[in-house]
Amino acid sequence: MFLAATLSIMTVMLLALIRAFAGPGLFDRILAVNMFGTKTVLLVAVLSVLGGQPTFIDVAVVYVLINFISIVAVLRFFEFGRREDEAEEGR
Amino acid sequence: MTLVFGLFNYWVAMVLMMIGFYILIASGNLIKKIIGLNIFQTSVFILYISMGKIKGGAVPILTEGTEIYTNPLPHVLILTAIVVGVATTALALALVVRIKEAYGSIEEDDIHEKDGSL
Amino acid sequence: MSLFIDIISWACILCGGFLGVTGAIGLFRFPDFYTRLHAASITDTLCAGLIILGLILQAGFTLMSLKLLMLLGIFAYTAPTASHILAKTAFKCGLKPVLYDQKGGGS
Amino acid sequence: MLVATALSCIFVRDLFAVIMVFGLYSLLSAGFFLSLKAPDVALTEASIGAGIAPILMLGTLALTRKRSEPQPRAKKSLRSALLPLVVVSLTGVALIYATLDMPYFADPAAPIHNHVVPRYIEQSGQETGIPNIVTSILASYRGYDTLGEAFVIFAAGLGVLALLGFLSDGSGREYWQFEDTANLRHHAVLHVISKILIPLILLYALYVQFHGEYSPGGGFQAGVIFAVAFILYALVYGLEAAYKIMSPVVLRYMMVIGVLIYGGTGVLCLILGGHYLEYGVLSDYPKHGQHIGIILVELGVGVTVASVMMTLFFTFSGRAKRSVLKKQGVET
Repeated sequence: MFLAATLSIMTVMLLALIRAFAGPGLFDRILAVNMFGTKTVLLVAVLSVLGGQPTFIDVAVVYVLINFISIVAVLRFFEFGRREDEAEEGR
Repeated sequence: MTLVFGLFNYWVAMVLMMIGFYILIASGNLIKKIIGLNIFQTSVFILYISMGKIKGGAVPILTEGTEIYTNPLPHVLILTAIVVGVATTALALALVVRIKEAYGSIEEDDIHEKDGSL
Repeated sequence: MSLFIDIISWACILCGGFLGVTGAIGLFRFPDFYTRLHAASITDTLCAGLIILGLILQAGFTLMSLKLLMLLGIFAYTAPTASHILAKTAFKCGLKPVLYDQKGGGS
Repeated sequence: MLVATALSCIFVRDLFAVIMVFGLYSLLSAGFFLSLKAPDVALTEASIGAGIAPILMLGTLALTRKRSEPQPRAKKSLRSALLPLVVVSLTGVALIYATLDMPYFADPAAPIHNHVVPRYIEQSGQETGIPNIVTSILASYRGYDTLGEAFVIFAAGLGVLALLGFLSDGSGREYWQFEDTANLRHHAVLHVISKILIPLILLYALYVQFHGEYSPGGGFQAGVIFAVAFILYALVYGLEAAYKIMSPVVLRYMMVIGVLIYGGTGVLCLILGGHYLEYGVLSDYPKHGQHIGIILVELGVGVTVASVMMTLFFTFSGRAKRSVLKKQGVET
């Protein structure tokens, strides 16, 4: 059972990874990276509960937060780039 | 067979190190070079942490009833190395920004050309 | 009783794993960005929720399950927000969804 | 997986995608550290490699250019393409040959496990009273090293400030005093969620800081998480709002204060009659003194790291904002 949970998460991670490499557009990549991050968190959580390593949960919590923040940062970067383009066009 | 399994982690670290090295010397873009440098750095971290692993060792936090712990010394070294690594990366990126302002480009070839013409 | 909890938690974890795989296949196979986002985000939230719920049942009442609960809460907040802003920004940056038929129903 | 990610870094040309892939790579390597039973290191790598480093790189990218230039000379000469490959493979073969002499993976009899480390593992519990061996080595046994690291980070922060900061437009106002034009104000959902999330992150950072003796964590990680909370605030509400809460001037002082807390702890030990950074003299009981010393030192490290990371982010994004303003200034 433990193996089943780990394996399914691993499969998802692999698929997301392929999408991240092959993704035709940038947003596809971002989406895949985000999904990969959430799956890593789940994997860490599963390992920590079923492997009896209570300390790993801390790491999982940090992963979630960091994942969210990096997504926000990337999108902020996009908005920023758009504004810069507008400024250039307006010139 | 034991040879392969016994040294596999080190080999992965070596391969990663070489990939980072290749990016570092083969690509002309300065930001990409910095990423290569970071990959190189991470491979060194992996090498250290692999060396610290002991078979059946527990997480290095003292608890009742555990005998074997993973070697904590490499952990300490790498912990600080990561933070210092990001600080130096930031410094390198700042330099890249200044180079862009001075030369108008972050491609190595362009920079060389401009240097030659000066 | 403990057997009962075990069964429920394993069912949760397995359902979660199954949903995750479904979402990943969707991410892999769907034609354009918005459908992929749909597949990924919907299954992702439920999958994470189910797996963590199963883990909480496994862990019992400890500090660990409290932290897992916190993880669940953060998940419930961040994952939909992330997909929301992703879709919004993508739309603003001019990425158009693929429209299939005359009714104008984007899949 | 790790190798594949790194390989893809070579082939992906779009710089933005490279940075995303690099973030993935850091996350993967953090998972690898975790599987090798190194939660402290994984925590650091996750928060720095996947959080701070890509954000800084994105900032640089915003300042330079979005895409790696489509190479004008599509066909490089064969020599320039092959030479790096040859050099790299030669070095690689040499290094792999060298690993043949190394002890096998996870071998308990390897020399690295048999010198100072057993003493740390056996004695640190009694000498410092702190369960997390990594923390006690970091702050106590290897205190000088960590002091050095803190100074290196401080120096890097100063270097970036010297290269990019301290800007003014001639009217005496510094770059951060301009009005902000670009923020994510119009994302209402993000706004609300961040308002809920940021206190949570700060609380968690404090937990990592002060619970670092019992679970993975400590000054370095806590500092980074703390900084990340403020970076999120700045990203969502705009730089202007963030400067009102945490002014760059205050941050510059905090950088210094953090290092001074660390150094001052050492001097305090000297005054009380011990050696430099010998915490035993801080209290009547040596163990208690060790505890106080380690907490103080971790606090110093945390303050330094947090303020340096925030300074780095503010400097980069302030610079980016300034370049936009310049363009708009030309326009009007």
